[in-house]
Amino acid sequence: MKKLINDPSTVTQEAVEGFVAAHEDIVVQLDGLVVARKGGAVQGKVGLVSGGGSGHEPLHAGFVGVGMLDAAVPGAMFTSPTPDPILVATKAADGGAGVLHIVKNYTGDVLNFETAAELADAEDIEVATVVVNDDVAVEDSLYTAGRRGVAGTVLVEKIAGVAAERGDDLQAVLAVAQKVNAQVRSMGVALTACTVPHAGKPSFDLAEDEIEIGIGIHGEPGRRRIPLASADEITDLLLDPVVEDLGLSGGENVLLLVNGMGGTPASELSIVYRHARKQLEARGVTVARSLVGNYVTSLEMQGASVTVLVLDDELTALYDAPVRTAALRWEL
Amino acid sequence: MKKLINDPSTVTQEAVEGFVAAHEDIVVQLDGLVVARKGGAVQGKVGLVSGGGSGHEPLHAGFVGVGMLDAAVPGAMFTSPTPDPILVATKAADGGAGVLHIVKNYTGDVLNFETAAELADAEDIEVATVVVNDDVAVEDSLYTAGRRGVAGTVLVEKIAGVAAERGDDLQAVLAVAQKVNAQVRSMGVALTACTVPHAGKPSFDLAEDEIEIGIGIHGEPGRRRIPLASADEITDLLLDPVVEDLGLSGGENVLLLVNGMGGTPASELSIVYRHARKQLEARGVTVARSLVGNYVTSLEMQGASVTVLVLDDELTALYDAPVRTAALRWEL
Amino acid sequence: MSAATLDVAWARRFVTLATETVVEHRVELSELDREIGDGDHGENLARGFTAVAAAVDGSSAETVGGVLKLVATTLMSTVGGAAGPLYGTAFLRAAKVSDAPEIDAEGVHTLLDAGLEGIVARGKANVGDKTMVDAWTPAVAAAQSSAASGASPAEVLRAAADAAQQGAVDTDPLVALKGRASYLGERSVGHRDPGAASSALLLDAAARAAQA
Amino acid sequence: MSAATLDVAWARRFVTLATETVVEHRVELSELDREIGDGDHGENLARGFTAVAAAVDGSSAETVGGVLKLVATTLMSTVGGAAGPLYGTAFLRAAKVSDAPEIDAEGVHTLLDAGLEGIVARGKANVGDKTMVDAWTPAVAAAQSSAASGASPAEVLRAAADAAQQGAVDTDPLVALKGRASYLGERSVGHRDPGAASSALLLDAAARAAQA
Ligand SMILES: Nc1ncnc2c1ncn2[C@@H]1O[C@H](COP(=O)(O)OP(=O)(O)O)[C@@H](O)[C@H]1O
Ligand SMILES: Nc1ncnc2c1ncn2[C@@H]1O[C@H](COP(=O)(O)OP(=O)(O)O)[C@@H](O)[C@H]1O
Ligand SMILES: [Mg+2]
Ligand SMILES: [Mg+2]
Ligand SMILES: [Mg+2]
Ligand SMILES: [Mg+2]
Repeated sequence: MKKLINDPSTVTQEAVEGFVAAHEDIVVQLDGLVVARKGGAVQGKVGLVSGGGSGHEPLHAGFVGVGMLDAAVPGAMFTSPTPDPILVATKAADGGAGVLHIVKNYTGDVLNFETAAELADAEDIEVATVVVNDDVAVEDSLYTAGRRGVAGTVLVEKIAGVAAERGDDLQAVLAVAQKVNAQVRSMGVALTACTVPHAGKPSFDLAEDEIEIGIGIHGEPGRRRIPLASADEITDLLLDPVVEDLGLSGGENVLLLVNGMGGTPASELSIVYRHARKQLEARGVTVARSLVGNYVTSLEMQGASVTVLVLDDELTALYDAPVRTAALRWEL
Repeated sequence: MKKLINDPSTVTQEAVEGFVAAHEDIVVQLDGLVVARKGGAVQGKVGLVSGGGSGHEPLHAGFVGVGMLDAAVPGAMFTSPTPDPILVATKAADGGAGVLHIVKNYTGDVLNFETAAELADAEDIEVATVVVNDDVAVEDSLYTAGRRGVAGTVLVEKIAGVAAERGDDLQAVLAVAQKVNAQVRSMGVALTACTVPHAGKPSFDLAEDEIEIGIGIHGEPGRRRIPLASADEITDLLLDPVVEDLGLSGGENVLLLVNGMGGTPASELSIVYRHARKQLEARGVTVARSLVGNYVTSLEMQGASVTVLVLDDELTALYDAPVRTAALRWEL
Repeated sequence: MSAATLDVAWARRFVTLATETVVEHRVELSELDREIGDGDHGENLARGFTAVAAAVDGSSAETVGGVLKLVATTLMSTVGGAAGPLYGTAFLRAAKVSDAPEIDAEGVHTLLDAGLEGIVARGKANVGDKTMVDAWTPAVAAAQSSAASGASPAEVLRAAADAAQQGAVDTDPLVALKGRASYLGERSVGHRDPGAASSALLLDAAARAAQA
Repeated sequence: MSAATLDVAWARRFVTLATETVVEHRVELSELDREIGDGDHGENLARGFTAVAAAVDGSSAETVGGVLKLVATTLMSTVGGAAGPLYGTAFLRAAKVSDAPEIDAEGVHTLLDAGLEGIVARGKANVGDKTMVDAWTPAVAAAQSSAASGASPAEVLRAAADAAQQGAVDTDPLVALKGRASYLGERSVGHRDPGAASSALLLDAAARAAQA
């Protein structure tokens, strides 16, 4: 294992410290490694809190700032945070209008946020929760812990963030978040596994000519293993189930997000984007907005995911609205 | 070799196509894979052109847009572009006030840009050239092809870009670019090698417990090989020669750029940033601006570089001014 | 011959032995989790129980329940992941029914039963879903019949621990339906559930603590 | 016995053989470059000469210089890297002194000398800097004495090619002072310069083209 770290047990803490120092114009660090918007909660605004295991950077701390999250809670590497820091973040985000928890659908995240919401309730902070589950790789959600939350989470955070910013109340922000979650689907591929620092060895074993289709973002194995194929073939394997699950029939406007898993060269993401876009357009779908880059990663894993969000005028306007975070930033 | 590509011979072309499609609000594609600012040359503004081998994305195409480059010329993987597309880019960037070529100091880049400048001259376009050479890893520049251009290039492009934007003439823009180049120094480390698609195998061989200090961005071996060390120790090995070469004695304001080589988790870059910042502050140097991320990469190489730019009021103001490119974007 | 009741000293010995066994099996548990999950289960529990040992060491808890409550809250606030809230709730429920200086054989069964209920309340897993429930369920059943047959608390715990261990082994052929391993579907077959394995280790620590 | 002059047919045969040899040695040249550079030299030249072959095939050039000029401009616009402008300039200068239907033995020497001058003008390397100059310099010297001794053009080229090959071998112990390999300093010792190696291959192709 080769990593730019000092000690597996201090990775998360040092990474958060470094992140906050590098972005001191946008964020501050609170107890328990919580990263919160500089300047504190905005009075009267619904607060947005997300969190989860570390190792998916820039998710979530990279999305704290105007137009997105009020606070993020990084857990240990690939391990959901405990209720205490989630409560710290919830209090920090509370401007008196309640707080939305944006939770990726993993048993650990769901349970810990659930407990934190109970604790917040005991302190009279109203909490609503949206559980993001955009990963179509999980086929039989009846026979599993349900679909996982993956790259679509960024879009939920971006769009709900602006809804909160414009003054929507908690139920309205929740409704927007749920709408995004209902209309976004993703699927990913791993070419290589990643190595969690304290584990010291790859999270799974892949042969030199194998790839894992439907990979999770924690190095959980995916749908199936297939021989290495061309970028266009792989892109089809990711895009087709997404398109099918969304029931796209042509005429839709969509946002296409091609997300890198952390160790993928930017040029390869562009190649995946190119083909995904062509295929969508061939089906009569208009790619109205695009994002290509490392947004929801798995440490140094090589691979990518394809996410499609079906847009309408409201979602498009909310997506376009200004955002000022470490990892997503635009004004117009 | 595991890559999300279709064919080694089409990687650059498909990547540029995908990149341009994803950022169609900012850039257009011209003949010979040239990426130019949407809307064409700005009349009366000095045009900025940069380019070099592909594989360093987002450099350079990711920095085309308002406040930075007018056009970028991606060569084949790790191979500087030929004069023809550089001429195409130079013409596209020319708004009648001349064009600045920003060239990283590699024999191939220097020679091809030189030829292109002669061709441009023959078409009555005035060209000035700044050769960026910020890499302190090359010790005896008298006995080598000279110091290489690495991550500092981004800062030259950003700051000279704004100088051009505010209406400076060609000599003034050149002077600003040269000033940045004179005040910026970098040094990098590789934990793993990268694999150029058509080569099919790693650009160099590193044992499981070895790292390469002073690596170039083309997989050229660096200053020396040492056993894997802690992030703090490695950061010192990168930062110390930079600080020494700049002659920092305390009291300076600097911009600290921690650049990922493409395959490094964001958390590790934060850990490097954290220590570099601490060390600078311990020497009485103020880190007034920071950038942490993948800006000048070597495909999927794991590693990082540390860059320090000594700021003054002029450079700070130019750095802070709005920029709107695919990879660097802010308005305030 | 073993004592008719267990007291706070047992609870403290349990914490010591549990911490030891979890730290000792850290790599093994993470390896099980690496195969069908995300490879952090051993690390999560080692971090949690190290904190538990320190907390209990520094506390003046005088009842079994007092110790178990501290175990619960510490696990809840240090483990994270799925196992944190699940074990946290288990120990919290167990603490509630054992807030006494001494517990007898039937008390041991009640305690384990409350723990299992907590896990199920939180995680909603059924028997056979290939989770820690598959270790706890046979453990509670074994504790019940052992207690009913007049065994000592130590014997009840031993019966429970052995049944948990068998339950963990019996998860090998199952298809996971809950937790991270469920994403693997059929591919989870042939692997032991890490939470079931750690549950067996914890119950074995409890049994050994009672023998001392 | 070989002819007293070389004509455009020789130049065209040279292009064919040069393309063949470069493509054949593509991996080997890139491997040399991988050791002390960035591993693309073979790929660069293979791309360039493939384009050259197509360009020359489709052209109606009727002089040696005409063919060599097409080689020059095509290499310049397809190779990139350091080798593109260097070889491009070499062939451009060589073309300038060979714009005739036939060239004799002394003409061959003049042609090679012009090529070397082009490389030096562009790259400013000295002999011993471990670059292609170290293949071309002995090649030009050998061509000069061979031509002076009354050899045929084919013999002059053979002498030049053999000297270039020896020159390439002789770069092995050198410390690179120009180009990418110079960053390695002492670590470049023990490796052959890829540009010197490809220069030897090209001159060998020129010599073989003259023998046919
Ligand atoms: N819904 C559930 N009910 C009961 N136990 C569960 C459930 N989900 C997961 N588990 C248990 O948790 C264990 C995994 O714990 P751990 O690896 O610490 O958490 P995570 O899966 O979040 O990484 C599994 O082996 C399983 O025994
Ligand atoms: N300044 C120079 N003068 C002469 N030859 C040079 C010079 N710099 C580099 N070369 C030659 O170019 C070769 C490398 O070519 P190539 O690999 O195609 O370009 P790059 O180094 O840009 O990747 C070297 O082996 C050397 O022979
Ligand atoms: Mg986990
Ligand atoms: Mg090159
Ligand atoms: Mg786990
Ligand atoms: Mg090369």
